[in-house]
Amino acid sequence: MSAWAASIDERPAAPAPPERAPGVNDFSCTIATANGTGSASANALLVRAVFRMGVPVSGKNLLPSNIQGMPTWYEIRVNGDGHTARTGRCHLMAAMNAQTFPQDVAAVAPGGYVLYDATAVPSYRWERDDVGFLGVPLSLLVGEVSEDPRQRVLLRNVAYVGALSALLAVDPTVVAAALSERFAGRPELEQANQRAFELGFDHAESRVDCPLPFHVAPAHGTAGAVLMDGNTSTAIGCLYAGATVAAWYPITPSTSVMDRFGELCARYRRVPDVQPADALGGGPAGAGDLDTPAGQRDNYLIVQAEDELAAIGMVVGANWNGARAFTATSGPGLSLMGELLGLAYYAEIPAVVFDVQRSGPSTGMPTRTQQADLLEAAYASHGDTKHLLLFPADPKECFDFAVVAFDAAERFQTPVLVLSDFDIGMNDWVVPRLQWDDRFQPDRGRVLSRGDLASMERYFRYAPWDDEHVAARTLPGVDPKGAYFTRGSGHDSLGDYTEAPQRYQEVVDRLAAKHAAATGHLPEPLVEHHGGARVGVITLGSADAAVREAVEELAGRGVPVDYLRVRSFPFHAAVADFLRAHDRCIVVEQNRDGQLRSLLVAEAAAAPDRLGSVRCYGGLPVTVPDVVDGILLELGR
Amino acid sequence: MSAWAASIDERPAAPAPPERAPGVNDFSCTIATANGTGSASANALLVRAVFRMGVPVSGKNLLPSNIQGMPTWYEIRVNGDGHTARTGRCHLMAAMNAQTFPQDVAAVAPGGYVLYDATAVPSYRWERDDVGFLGVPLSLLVGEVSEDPRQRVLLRNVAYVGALSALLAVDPTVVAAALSERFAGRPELEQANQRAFELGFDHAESRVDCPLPFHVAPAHGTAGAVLMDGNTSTAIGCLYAGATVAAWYPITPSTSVMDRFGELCARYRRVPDVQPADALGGGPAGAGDLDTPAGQRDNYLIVQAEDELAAIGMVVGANWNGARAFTATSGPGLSLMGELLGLAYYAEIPAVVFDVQRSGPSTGMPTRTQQADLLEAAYASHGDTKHLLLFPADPKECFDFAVVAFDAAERFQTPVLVLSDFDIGMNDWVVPRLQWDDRFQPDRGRVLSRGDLASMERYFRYAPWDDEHVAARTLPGVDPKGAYFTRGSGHDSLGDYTEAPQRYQEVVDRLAAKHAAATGHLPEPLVEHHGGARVGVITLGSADAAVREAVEELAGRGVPVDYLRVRSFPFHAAVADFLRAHDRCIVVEQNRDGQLRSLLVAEAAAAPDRLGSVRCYGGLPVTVPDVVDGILLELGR
Amino acid sequence: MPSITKPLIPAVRRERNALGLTIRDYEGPMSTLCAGCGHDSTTAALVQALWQSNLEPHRVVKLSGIGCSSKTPTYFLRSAHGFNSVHGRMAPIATGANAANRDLLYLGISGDGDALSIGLGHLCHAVRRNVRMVYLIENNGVYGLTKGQFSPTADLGSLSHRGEHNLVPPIDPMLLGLSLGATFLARGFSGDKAHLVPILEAALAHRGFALVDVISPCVQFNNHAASTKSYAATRAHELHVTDLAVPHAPVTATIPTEGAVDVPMPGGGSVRLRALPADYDPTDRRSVSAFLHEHAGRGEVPTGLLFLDESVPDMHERSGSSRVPLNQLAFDELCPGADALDALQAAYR
Amino acid sequence: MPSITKPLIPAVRRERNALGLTIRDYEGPMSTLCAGCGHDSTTAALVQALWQSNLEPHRVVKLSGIGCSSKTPTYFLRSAHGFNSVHGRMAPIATGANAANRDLLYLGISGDGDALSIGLGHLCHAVRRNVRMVYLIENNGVYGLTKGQFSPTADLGSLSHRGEHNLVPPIDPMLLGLSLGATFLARGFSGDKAHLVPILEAALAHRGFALVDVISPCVQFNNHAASTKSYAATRAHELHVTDLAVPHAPVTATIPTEGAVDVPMPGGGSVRLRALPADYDPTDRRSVSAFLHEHAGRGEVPTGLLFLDESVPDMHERSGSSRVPLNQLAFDELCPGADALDALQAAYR
Ligand SMILES: Cc1ncc(C[n+]2csc(CCOP(=O)(O)OP(=O)(O)O)c2C)c(N)n1
Ligand SMILES: Cc1ncc(C[n+]2csc(CCOP(=O)(O)OP(=O)(O)O)c2C)c(N)n1
Ligand code: SF4
Ligand code: SF4
Ligand SMILES: [Mg+2]
Ligand SMILES: [Mg+2]
Repeated sequence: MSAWAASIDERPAAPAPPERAPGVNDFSCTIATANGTGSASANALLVRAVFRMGVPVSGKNLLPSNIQGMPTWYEIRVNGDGHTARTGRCHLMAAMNAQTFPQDVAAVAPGGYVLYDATAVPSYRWERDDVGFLGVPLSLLVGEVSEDPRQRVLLRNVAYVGALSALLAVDPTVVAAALSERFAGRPELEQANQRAFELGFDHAESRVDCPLPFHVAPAHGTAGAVLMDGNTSTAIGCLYAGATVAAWYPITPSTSVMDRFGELCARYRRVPDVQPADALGGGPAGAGDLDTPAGQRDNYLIVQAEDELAAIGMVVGANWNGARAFTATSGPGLSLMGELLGLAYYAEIPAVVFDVQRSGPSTGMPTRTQQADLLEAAYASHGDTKHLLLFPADPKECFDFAVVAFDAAERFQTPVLVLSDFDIGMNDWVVPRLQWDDRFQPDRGRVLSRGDLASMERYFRYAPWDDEHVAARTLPGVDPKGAYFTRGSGHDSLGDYTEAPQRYQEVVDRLAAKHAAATGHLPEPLVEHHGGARVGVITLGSADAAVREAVEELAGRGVPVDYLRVRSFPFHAAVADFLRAHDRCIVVEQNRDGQLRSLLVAEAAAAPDRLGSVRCYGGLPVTVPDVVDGILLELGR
Repeated sequence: MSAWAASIDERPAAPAPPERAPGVNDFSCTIATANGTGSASANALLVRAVFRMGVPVSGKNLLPSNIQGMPTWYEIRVNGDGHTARTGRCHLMAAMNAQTFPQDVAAVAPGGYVLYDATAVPSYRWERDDVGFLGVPLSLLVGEVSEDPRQRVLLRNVAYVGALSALLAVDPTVVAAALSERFAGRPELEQANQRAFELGFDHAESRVDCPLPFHVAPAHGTAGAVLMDGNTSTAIGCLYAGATVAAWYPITPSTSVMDRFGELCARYRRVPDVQPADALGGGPAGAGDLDTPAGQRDNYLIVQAEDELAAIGMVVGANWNGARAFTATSGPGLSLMGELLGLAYYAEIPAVVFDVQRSGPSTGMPTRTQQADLLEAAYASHGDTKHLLLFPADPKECFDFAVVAFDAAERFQTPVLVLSDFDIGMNDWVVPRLQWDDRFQPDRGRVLSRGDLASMERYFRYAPWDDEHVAARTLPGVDPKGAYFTRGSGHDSLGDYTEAPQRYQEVVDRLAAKHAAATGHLPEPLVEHHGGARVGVITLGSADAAVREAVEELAGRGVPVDYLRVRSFPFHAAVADFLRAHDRCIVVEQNRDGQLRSLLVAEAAAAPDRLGSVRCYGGLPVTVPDVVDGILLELGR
Repeated sequence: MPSITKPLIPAVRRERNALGLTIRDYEGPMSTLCAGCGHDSTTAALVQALWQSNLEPHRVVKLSGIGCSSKTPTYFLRSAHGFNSVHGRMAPIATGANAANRDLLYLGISGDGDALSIGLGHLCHAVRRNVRMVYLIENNGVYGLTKGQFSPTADLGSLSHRGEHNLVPPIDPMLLGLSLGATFLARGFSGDKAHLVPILEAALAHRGFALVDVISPCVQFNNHAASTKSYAATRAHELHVTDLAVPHAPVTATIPTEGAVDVPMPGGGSVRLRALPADYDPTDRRSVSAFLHEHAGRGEVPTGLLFLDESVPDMHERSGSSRVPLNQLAFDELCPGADALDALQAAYR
Repeated sequence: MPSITKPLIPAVRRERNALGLTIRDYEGPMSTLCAGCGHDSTTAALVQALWQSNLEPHRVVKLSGIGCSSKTPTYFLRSAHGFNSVHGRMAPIATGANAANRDLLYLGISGDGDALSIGLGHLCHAVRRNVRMVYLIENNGVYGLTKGQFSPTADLGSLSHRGEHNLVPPIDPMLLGLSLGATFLARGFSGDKAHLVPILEAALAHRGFALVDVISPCVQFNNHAASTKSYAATRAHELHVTDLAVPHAPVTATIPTEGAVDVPMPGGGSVRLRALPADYDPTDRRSVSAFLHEHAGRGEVPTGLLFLDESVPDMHERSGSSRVPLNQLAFDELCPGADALDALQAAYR
């Protein structure tokens, strides 16, 4: 049985929530294909068209960890109210993968429809009579458009987009415009794609009573919004935050952070060459220049490291030397970064790490989502080490928090880890347009200039400190007076080596105080009260969408609960307040061990016996019914 | 100021506990020397002599992380009642290091004495009149014994042992016997050492009114005991547990685990060569044999790995292949082992890791002690990963728990981390003689033989499982039927690759259940009730000695508290029971962040608001007054 | 997908080897790699070599790291234990496994990223230890599984499918191995089975660490463009679809006994493979080094058994460890017992 | 301890270099290494070379990992920033630091364990990237700081002070570097300052990755016993005290212009150092390789500037990064601004 089908069939029997009938701008559609057939861009095209019609929509990739030939699904949810979480329901299945056809059919909700390629699935026992079967000979249709077998594969995808558009009343002119943009400057390709779309559209329209009862109707729900994945917005955030050095080692699902960052830099950071004031005799750079057009220079440097140990080492080295530098990784990479994160913590060096979480433990399911690196990230490294964490819930926050991350890392001279996940990073989300204020100035923290140093009698690295417990740092090469020795070994507040207990303690105690002070500069939790509810629901990150919708649904079912989403660690006082203010709180998270719950009891003094737990960790983004059922179960209802 | 002096001078002012006057078999003596002067063996000689006189004694090394020339101290506590923790008091200072002389003098308690080398400290303003100064021209004295400058350095050490023996009434015949044993077969060396001892002894005895008021008197307090460090007993434990493969990378303070293991193996595991039944045509082994005497074979293999990633990799590979294999490391090394520990957890491979903790974060203070790797060890690796932990409190438990560790690792097919520390590992402790029962058979866990497989229709790796949630494993090369594919990627209970949520969950849920079941096979907590106390004190590992003594002292001061020492993780139900049974519990531990406390709230449902915390983390073993004061402070007294 | 058919790797043969086994007995389940992937061809050659070497399947241990290449141990020797570990750490795991049981044959499969990027230090030290095993690098110049980044064997200046140039010169694992005192170095090509199988047989028979570099093209993300221009020209017609992985015929060529052959690569460009000259002496370290340096300078890739030294003891032989595998010693041979413990503790009184 | 006096490393000189600085300006606080440690002599040579190279002290960045050798950056260039990082990761940290500011001189000090054991992979990849820096290996064949285990440069069969034999052949960092396309390879000896200083000057002047191997004996835990017998004979008279570290005179010798010199090592045995022949061509990779292989086979250690290629661009040159150091770009040069963000997001509608 397929992975995805399993997610539906094998879910433990729970009291089913009352199923809302699908309706206009309120339904889910799944596209089943095989990996490596180029369907991603076709699926994105469809989602984009719905989005442009003003209707909130989300698309979730349920990918295998494979390059070619394994089943893959794309779940589209259209919801006029802006709900984007998975519902666990499928009203229309585009069953494009013969290999999984039977279970794909089985997954459709009663009253739903199956669109299939009549050329590819000629003989099938139509076992279900509670769903409609709509066959379109897609492969045959596109045969006329191109001879090239590679292109035919792609055109078939566009043809199913055509058929789906007809069935779902997606405006063909919107799709046509998107295709034009996409193939701008390549008229032959554009023509072929437009034709394939039309063929699919027309065939469906001519044979089926279009649109289906549930479909898309133009609206105004996406004004001021964009459709973007979180890895892209993370990369934009790094660009805007002024990151100049990036070091990384490829790992799914974080790789596209660096892909996008590279593309953005090539576009926005490539400048005309100038001759510098050269200290060491900079000489004839460019002799071996392979990557940058003649006469141009890159205001950035991206290093593909040999492994994650090296990647974080480079990030630490670059930040130590005054550049904003970051890395992006996922669980296995994070596990390799522990020792150097501990060094950065103790030697007080900024570092920004984006951990795009996937399903663990170990290699786990690289293309599946989870929120299971929380404890690892919070306490990475041996000894008394703690890190600042940010928990974005969607691509918009990935952008915003990237900027926060660099500011906090430099202000507090410590690593900041941004915990995104596969769901946020690799799926397209409808989010408010990213905003930038041109008056923004980065918080580079306390870095002494030559002038600052000139006015000082002597400089010591770790003393004196300000009321946020931060001591000023200096950068190499600026002034002999600023020189100090950085070390991960025991040191006192002057920066000298020490093994004297009190001097050692003075520094580590300050580090603890500094961390506590940093809390105020991190995003505060989002809290929503529902008039006097005695129960609170707490979650984080990508679980937000499903939990919020669940909270609404619970209210509708007479179970009002308050809502809090933590957005950073260490926790703000508001988190403890919320915990205290409720008889019972239920933590919803996407891991097996209740890791957020553990952090809450250990670090926000939550009473364990008043803290319930709903954990969804099968690797697919949590569904609304999962949350509703889970909370009801915890409440004993 | 010296590190050690700082430990005394800079300790935050706290209400001083009533100082007991030193007395017979109840005093502390510190020997101040420089690193690299060979004083360790001299100090050990003195401690051993006291031990052989039947008096409980402990010696704590306060070492710098250096090879030669830096100040170093050795604190000896003699206590007829068997208390071995540091008291923070010094009654007799052997101030052998001119560099630290002033602060060493300053550290002596009023009424105490300073022994010094009158040759080396000829002119000193004797600032204190509340201590006695005893000068012995040690360097001059030993000048007659040897011409060799290296040997003179060592003989001076033996001479101060002589002087101390006279002052403290240590039986010279006991020392002489120890010297004979030590230099057996090297009569010249023995003679020189005996002579140096006599010279020191006689000089002191002839000039001072010996013994001092506090001194050693023969007793019967060490019958059935041994004087041993924890790294040695750990190595003996591994030998007795039947470990055959060890892989490691040198790191202080764990290195001597492997040094000792190697020595023990060379002694007990070197056997006459035999010709094996050779599957692949084993051929002429021994051609390049460099390390093993001709005609002999090693029933063990120790590999010095290129780093800790490799060390744990080798341990995992060897355990996977059915050998008992282990590594020893310290914090930085543990930080590098995370990813592979996660693999072993998820793929269900036994592994035993000894983490001899030192002061962190980062490189920290390599020759100082802490209990600060608890969180790292419990949750090492990304994703939902957890490990079985053992917390020995002394060398005896290091031996016992080493055996438990291999049994638990193999029975539950998972890593077991034994958390010792510098204090246990590198200091000599008086502990009950190690015991062995020749009927012991190791618990190799569920490993299927050819016969077992023959009786099965088909073998699957992760199903079925027993009532402890353990599935049987097979070893490579045994039978084609037993072949399976080990992976750290998503797998189902048959061992096949899967991304299906329910099948994935079935396995990780079983892992969680298996871990819970393992608790019953790990050492239960030690609990001591003091009739109806409402307050409990909880600690772990090497803090035991100081906390126990503090509990006694508190009882004496009218503050009865119950006592619990956790010895393993996950916690037994008895831990939660203890927490519930007391209005308030105070966790005493040697780290800054209260890591045991965090684990208790997260994993034993302890209510944070009823859980106090005393943390001592300056890097020196916790003292009794630290604990007493800390507990009283927490209790608001 | 009906349009993507993958060959069941080895051809059906009914012949039996000395153990009475057919080649089927050396196969595994169907590959999930891309149709045409060089790694599948390498697997096929390996199956053949194992069969011809008359090895008992269950006495072989298959190990790997992470990568497309590292997946291949799933696809052969159904009745051997396999261990697909973590990225870059196969060598230590194999070393540990070998330490525990010296009597099995350890066959490690790695990729150029797994072996030469994240795993480079471990590979070097396994070479030094002369751990008895075959370490096969399925070398495609890219990170296949993570979709086309440069690996440490990518040519300087080559273009990725994303349009980036490789800015660092390649590692030649053969030259590297030679500098570290390797005892067996050989290179083959996935697309020339007749040439590759004997190399693999020799590696399987080696009594130490056998490092085999197999040029094994990735048909999806090949970056071996010799000339930037030619590739750039191609790109204008690219379909720009990142998740399109079109089935491809495996890249094949016959390495001539004399001279060289240019093998065109899927992404553009080509690799020039050269056989060893008739008078080549694989036992003389110095001349081998000169030969490798010379050909590297010419942009050629010499193939064949490049270096061999059978005189060096392996890890177990060097340390004189038990001939009986350590994992088969009885507990009473290992535990000194209560009396010994008492005696031992005399020194601690 | 009065009995242990350590030399204040460099001799007092009042001469001034082109910057008007005396050699004192290049010194640091007193070493805490063992008296006689080769690393202190290396430090002294380094101070001299830095002074002679007329480098502004604060424009130098000192980096290291962990080990006795890695402690030495504390003991010179008081007014330069130093970074004593973690074991084996100096190369990545230096790479990142260099990425942030290409205008400073990066001087990395490592040990043979730090560089060739735990840090081996990173070293190899830094060589490939040609990161502009000096990477100095203070090579003593042991792990000094952890008290005498074998490092990857220990000779095969040598005996440790604990009586164990080294079972794995040594890595020659020069041969290794050459196989990876290093652009500067040189070897010196801590005990021959006149020979070492010019090598260090050349390394400081190199416009890429300069790998310098300095034979730098450990006077406490030297394992370089050439013959097991001779060492074993010594041991009978050993004092068997593990924490005795006796002050020792530094090991010195003059490497002759022609021929070789045998330098006796503290622990017994000796190292044979050889100067390069007059006609030695350090620019011809192939002949250099042959030369190194030949001498390695003879148990000799060639010293001098072994290989040089100044034509290879460094990491920044290769990637065309800003001539203005990246850490000095103003924020408005880096942030595209609100309008660009709007424009950019058109593609996400
Ligand atoms: C610690 C860690 N980092 C990164 C990855 C992601 N990753 C998986 S395979 C791979 C590279 C594979 O390249 P190669 O070894 O050449 O194998 P190929 O796929 O080309 O056969 C990477 C970087 C990982 N699995 N683990
Ligand atoms: C991760 C880690 N593992 C182990 C150590 C312990 N350690 C410190 S220095 C060292 C070896 C030093 O040897 P080398 O680099 O040759 O320097 P030397 O002391 O000989 O100059 C080791 C293993 C450590 N600090 N960190
Ligand atoms: S991506 Fe490349 S290496 Fe991976 S399976 Fe496909 S062709 Fe093979
Ligand atoms: S132990 Fe050896 S390397 Fe370390 S300081 Fe002493 S002599 Fe030098
Ligand atoms: Mg590859
Ligand atoms: Mg060394």
